[in-house]
Amino acid sequence: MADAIQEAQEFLQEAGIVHDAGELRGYASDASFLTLGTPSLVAFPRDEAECVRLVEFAVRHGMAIVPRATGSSTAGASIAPPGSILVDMERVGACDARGHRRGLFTPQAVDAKGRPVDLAKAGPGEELYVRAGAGRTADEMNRALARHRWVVGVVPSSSYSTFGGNFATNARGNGTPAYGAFGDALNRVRLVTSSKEGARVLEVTDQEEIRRLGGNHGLCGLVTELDVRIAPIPRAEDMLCVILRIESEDPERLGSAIGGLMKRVAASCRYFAGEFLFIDSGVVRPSDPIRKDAVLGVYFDPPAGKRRMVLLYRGTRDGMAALPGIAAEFPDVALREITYPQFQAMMKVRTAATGKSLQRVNVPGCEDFIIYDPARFGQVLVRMFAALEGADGRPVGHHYPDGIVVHYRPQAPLARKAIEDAWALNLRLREAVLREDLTVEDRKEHGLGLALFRDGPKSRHAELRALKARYDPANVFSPHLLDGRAEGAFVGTRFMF
Amino acid sequence: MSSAAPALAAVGDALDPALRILTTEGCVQCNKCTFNCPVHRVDVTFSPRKVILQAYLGGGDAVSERDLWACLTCGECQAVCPTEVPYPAFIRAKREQLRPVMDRAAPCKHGGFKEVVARIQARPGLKPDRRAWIGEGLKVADKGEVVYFTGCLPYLDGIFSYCDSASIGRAAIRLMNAAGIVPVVANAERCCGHDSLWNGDTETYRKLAGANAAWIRKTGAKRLVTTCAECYSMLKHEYPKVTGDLGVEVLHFSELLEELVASGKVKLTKPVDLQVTYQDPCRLGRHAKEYDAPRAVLKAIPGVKFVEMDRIRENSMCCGVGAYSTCDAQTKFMQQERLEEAASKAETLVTACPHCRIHFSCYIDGRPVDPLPALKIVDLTVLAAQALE
Amino acid sequence: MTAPRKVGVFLCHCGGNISDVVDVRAVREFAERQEEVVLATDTRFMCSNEGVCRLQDEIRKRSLDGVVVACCTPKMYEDLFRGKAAEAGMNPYLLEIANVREQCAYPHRHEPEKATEKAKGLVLAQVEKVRKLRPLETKTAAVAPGVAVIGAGITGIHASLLLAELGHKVTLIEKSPTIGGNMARLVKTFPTDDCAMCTLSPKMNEAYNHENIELLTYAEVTSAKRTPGRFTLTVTEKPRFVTDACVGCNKCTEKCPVSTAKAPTQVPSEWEMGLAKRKAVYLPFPSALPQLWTIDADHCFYFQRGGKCRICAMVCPAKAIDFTMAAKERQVEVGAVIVATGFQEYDPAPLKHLGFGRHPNVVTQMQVARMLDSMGPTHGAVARRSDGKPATSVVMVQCVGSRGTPGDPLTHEYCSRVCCMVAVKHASLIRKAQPDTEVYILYNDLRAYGKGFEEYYTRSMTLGVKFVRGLPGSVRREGERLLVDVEDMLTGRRLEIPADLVVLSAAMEPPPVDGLLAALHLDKSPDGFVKEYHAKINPTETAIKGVYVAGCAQGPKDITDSISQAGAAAMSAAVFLGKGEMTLNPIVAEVDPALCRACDRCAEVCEFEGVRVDPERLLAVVDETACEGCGKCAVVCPTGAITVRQFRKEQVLASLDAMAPMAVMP
Amino acid sequence: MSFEPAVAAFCCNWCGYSAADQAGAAKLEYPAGVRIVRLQCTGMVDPYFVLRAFERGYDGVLVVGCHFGSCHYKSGNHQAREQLDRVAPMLQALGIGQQRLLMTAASAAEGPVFAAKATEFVELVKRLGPSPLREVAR
Repeated sequence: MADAIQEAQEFLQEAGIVHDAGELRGYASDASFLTLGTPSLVAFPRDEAECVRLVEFAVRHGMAIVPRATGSSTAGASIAPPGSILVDMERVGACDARGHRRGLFTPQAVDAKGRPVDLAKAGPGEELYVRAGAGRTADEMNRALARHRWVVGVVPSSSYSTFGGNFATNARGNGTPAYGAFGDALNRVRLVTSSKEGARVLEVTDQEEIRRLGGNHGLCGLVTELDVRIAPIPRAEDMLCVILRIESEDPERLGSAIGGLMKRVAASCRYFAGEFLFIDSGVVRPSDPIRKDAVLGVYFDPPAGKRRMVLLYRGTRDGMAALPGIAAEFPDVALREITYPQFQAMMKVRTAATGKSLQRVNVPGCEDFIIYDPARFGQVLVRMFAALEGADGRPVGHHYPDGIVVHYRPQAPLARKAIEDAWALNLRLREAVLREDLTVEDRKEHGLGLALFRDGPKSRHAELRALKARYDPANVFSPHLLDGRAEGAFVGTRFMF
Repeated sequence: MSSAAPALAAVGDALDPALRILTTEGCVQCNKCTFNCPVHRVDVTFSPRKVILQAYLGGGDAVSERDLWACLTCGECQAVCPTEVPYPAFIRAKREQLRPVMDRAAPCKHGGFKEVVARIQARPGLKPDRRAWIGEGLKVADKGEVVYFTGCLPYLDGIFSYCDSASIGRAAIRLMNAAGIVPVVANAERCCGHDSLWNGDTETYRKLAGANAAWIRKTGAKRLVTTCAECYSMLKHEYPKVTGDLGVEVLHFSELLEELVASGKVKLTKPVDLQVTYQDPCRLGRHAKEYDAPRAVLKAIPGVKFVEMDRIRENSMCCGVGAYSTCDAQTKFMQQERLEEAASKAETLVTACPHCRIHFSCYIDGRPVDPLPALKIVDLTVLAAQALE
Repeated sequence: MTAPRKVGVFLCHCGGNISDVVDVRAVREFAERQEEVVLATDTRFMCSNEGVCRLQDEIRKRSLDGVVVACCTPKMYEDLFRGKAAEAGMNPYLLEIANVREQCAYPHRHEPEKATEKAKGLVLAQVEKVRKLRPLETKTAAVAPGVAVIGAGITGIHASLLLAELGHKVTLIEKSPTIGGNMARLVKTFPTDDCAMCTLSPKMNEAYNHENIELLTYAEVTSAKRTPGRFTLTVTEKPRFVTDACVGCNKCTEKCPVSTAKAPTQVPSEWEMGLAKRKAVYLPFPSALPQLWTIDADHCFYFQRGGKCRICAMVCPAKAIDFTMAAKERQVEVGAVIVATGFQEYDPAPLKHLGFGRHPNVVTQMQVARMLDSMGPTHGAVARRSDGKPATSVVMVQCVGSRGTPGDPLTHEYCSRVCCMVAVKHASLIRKAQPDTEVYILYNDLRAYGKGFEEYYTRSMTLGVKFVRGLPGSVRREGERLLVDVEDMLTGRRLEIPADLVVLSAAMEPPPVDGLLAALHLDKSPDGFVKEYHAKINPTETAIKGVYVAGCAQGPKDITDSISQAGAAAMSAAVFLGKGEMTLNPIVAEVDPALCRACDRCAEVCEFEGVRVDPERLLAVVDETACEGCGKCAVVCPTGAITVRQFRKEQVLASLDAMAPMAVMP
Repeated sequence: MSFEPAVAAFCCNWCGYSAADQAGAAKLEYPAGVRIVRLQCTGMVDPYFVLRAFERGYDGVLVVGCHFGSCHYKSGNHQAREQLDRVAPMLQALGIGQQRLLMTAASAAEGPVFAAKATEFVELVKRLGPSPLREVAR
């Protein structure tokens, strides 16, 4: 194996492909910190040509390739087992001739048929897409598009993760490429796959096939380019941000009220973002300036004994015209219009609310429950809070058009004991809330990673195996993921290959 | 291989001070830092995320020399980090910790030079003569309300022949004199210690800070103003940690000038017909959170047409060199990218830090990578002084 | 971190020279205590066979990878010791000398304690430096065979012949249609009065026929590329419009309508210094080489009048005329270049008071040289140009355009060296040929410095040449004649000398060869001539390794000096071409690609074209054949990417710190 | 005991260093405080060297090169001059004093000149007293 790596490195040297070798603990994990596998070789291809060369090499030498698109992924699918090459895709389609990642670039817009379009001349009505290199992030793309007053239609997951990564890991909650909005936003995917002899470059334009490929976790090849739907930037005066507050000592009541409201909203409103979080004294530091904010300040001193929850929506005024009316029908709910900066400030709190900044690391494992029937939200909350008794951090979530997603990710100090405890808490939580009648743990979403192959739905396994057979006949892309030995090998604080 | 990575427990038990800084804010490995890191753009193998994970798993010395010194400590990573991991502080601590055992392979040459100057000034008993550069016609005093902290200005021109840094100081004094302020320029002044601190030479830093604090208190002045973003962030935010309160209000010159203009004490009446854009210095912006004063000043200068670049304020891109720790082939490409951005907006790039000015000027003086539209690098203070009748 | 070094320290007593002053034992004990020093020992004479063997034994025995010899100045035995160390299998560049004799024992011999203390410092300094040194290897670069000589005057010809005789392939490049240069114009040469042509033409012929010499006449170097050990010159051969078929029958010239009595186009002959006309198709002078006629397209009616006239073509028996000929470019690859571009005569017209160009009877020495030629325009007669009457009074004026007041734009500050003797020569010749002709030489200082010159000068007085100390204030016309106004500084009398001919001893000045110099990256000295490497000790070398300069290209000279310098240049070139490879001095600049910003500052300060920025790789590249290792670049480099080996910052500072009065943590 | 200045003398290989050898060979005396650092050319003198020398407690820095116009590398000594002219004001500003830095020339033949200049400079430094940095170190 050592010489195999040696050989691979020499190949990269000759091919002039940037790479990093040796003790690379820095690539040993994804955002979970828990799955560990230190690669001995990381390659950074800069374009399709280099990807092709890599795949050809891999096929010829029967060497495994593990694609990593780099993003906020906790998918765990991007961990390279021994003897494989970790391929970091972030430069693909995102760097200049010298191979430098460039923040400044001119976006290339195309129409539905893939014909180039001049954004400066394009009208707001047109159906336009932007050619996004796999390594581009929505942030970068939006900065570039902003000059022409356009924006990426559906931002996949965190706006700072790469399109390629989001696609491969099926990112963006329910808006995933496989099942949700981001899928609709994709018109064309270009990827380098294997053939028996070497490499193939494929272009997939069929909507259904694109959805099938979404969330393939790098099993099918290296995604190099995507056509992503873009939309005109709405004028500020057309936009509306609101914050809704509700509080009660009884989580049941809290949940069902909110659930009910969400159901109505989903039915009669269109919005870009729907987010919720629970407010308690620990959610922001006493010193946090937001407490001084004239409007928002009041949300941070919950009355003793009561649980306070806030719900945030952002959308166009006409899309959310019905919202105030709906809110008015719920006695416990107080609605207030806020500015976009205030909305952003609250979103920051939402991030903090997951407890991420308290001397801890996150212990994921069951952070995404989907509640398809909002009416059940109440019961879910009851069970959750019961299980969470004494633990810190607090649930937060999204309101997607087709359901509620709840995140909870316990924090643990950097010590095995604590991490084990946090993990145990996770398992208790699953016990409590993962019931047919209540919730599904979103096993389709990104963030499941290796867990998928531990206890994900067998149906998905079959799907992926079939897909892989077609795209990767040489079986060079992350073969370990579907290799039986990986199953159930998730132990304690780390994943062992 | 996975066995190569120690159990997390082992790490947790053996947390060094630097790592503790890290863990106070939990890194979630989202990699946003990496995409915003200017160094990463030109050296894809450099990634704060990577370094952090390396440090977690590898413990104390798992930071390579390259990773340690290539960081600009510009704080772009921290600015975008969802959990506000103070990466620069981490690197600073690491440097302090590892400096003795590493022979720095690739310091910026001038870094070595500036270090000597700082170390020399850290010695007690020196009798510096820091006013020679001021020249005729400008009024400075030994006692007064306002202290002007000149920083490196008396030394920079000894090395950076391609930009007359002392002119910044002269402009500042001129503007203050115009407002009836005769600033204190003290011979007792020492280097602010910015580079020493950021390059991990805390011993020197503490000596310098102590010496400065001592004389500043003696002056009995109410306010202290500096034209240097680095001095500003040191005196305002770092000194109090080691010297306690200085007993003066620390201002960046742009803040003072904004005030003087607003109160009409200084009249900027002579039109300066220029299209300008503004570079937020890391130390003034991300480190000290002062974004508005310089812009206010620019807007106050008649004739100046002020255009923003795409990446500004907390997202502003670094000038390419931090604390003179590293300057190399890759630095050049970062600067090219930033200056292209500037040149696409204006003919003059204004900075509020003599060091940004030096690094950019050095780039332009030394054969740009790709043809660059004619672009002038001007210090805010100097520009403002041009608007004096 | 690298493995610890094994440093050996060898202290020399120098038979008491050192040990009588310095307490060698104390120094040895001090040295022993130093880090990484595995051995410190002393001997009576390090340079003795015994000492050297000791050195080698220890290197072998303890496999030392660093040696400090504390003895006399490195200028004395550094090479010896390094050589011996190499024999013993150590990298020679890991050996340094501590100069305890010249720098310590001698100057401080009355202060033994201090001397001993200082000696410790000196030793430690070198120990510290050695610990930081990196082994160097001596590389060699191939030197392309062959040498190009630019300019086929007497200098170029002589140099070419010497090199050709040594067996080197020589490409001799001449811009005019013939070789021979200025010397061919001189009728006789001082101080011997031999006929110039008689001494020159045999050399011309030899050069023309030599198997090792390729002659490119009517050709100019338009650009040059330099790679280690090789120059690639692009030479443009101008079209003669006459092929080699030419048999030299001269029919074309006879029939050529240009410059005939009633022809509208009259072309002054360069060869005759404008004293005669020439045709558009011509041979510069009878014994020109190659014997190839040339059509001067700028004046030929064929070219000037759209192909109307073809007379030469019609009359040519050999069908050698070819109007379609075009300029040819060719690449000449050589290992060395000799620049021998000679001089041109200064044009005195700007000096209004001398009337040159206004009065036809004011001429230059070169023109007189032509007059004195029996084959020349006046068939040997020194006569008035106005009416061809023989001159009965000739006044020569010295220092015309030479020795001007500093900063005067019209004249040169330097002395042209030859004019005094030229005037004396021509004056004597005139006196001999036309005894009735009065000849005056108006001079300021008369310089007869060369072998046989003074004698020549006194002889001219016996021939009746009149010397007047003083330079003329004005030259006026008075009827047929000219009046020369001059104050005789010796008698203080103001003279008005009537003259049929006023002869100006015009300065020698550099010819217009800026293009060539630029192509070869050669500098000019303030006087405008090619700058030599060192005016005193390397007068024939230039800053560019492999490029040499000789003859008047380097500065005004007479033929004797030109010949000697030609020899010197040929020798230097031969040595350089040597065995076909050159050993490169490893102590030159070196670039760390990781640090280089390609900012070009190193190239800007380099005097030797030793480093340039490769625009593709954006990297400064050192040409080890050219770099001299002076280290200017290292100082101006903003990142410290470029450094001189053995003089890297840390290496220099190691010794500086070691001798410092106190040690402070860096 | 009386103050014995320590002086760092950066000498170019071709003139300064050879001049020092000459001086030695001719048994000319100069103060033992003069410590010679051999460089290829004074063009190598980096402002950094000068400051470092003072930091390490030298009381003066002497740079000895070729006479202008006869630099072995054509213009190295001119560059040295420029560089030192820029450092001088810094030394002043730092409170070290620019008289403690002197650049001079001595050709390979001028041993006596070297000895004289060195002695003279040491005398000057002696009058100036120990470098403030050195005092501090004691």
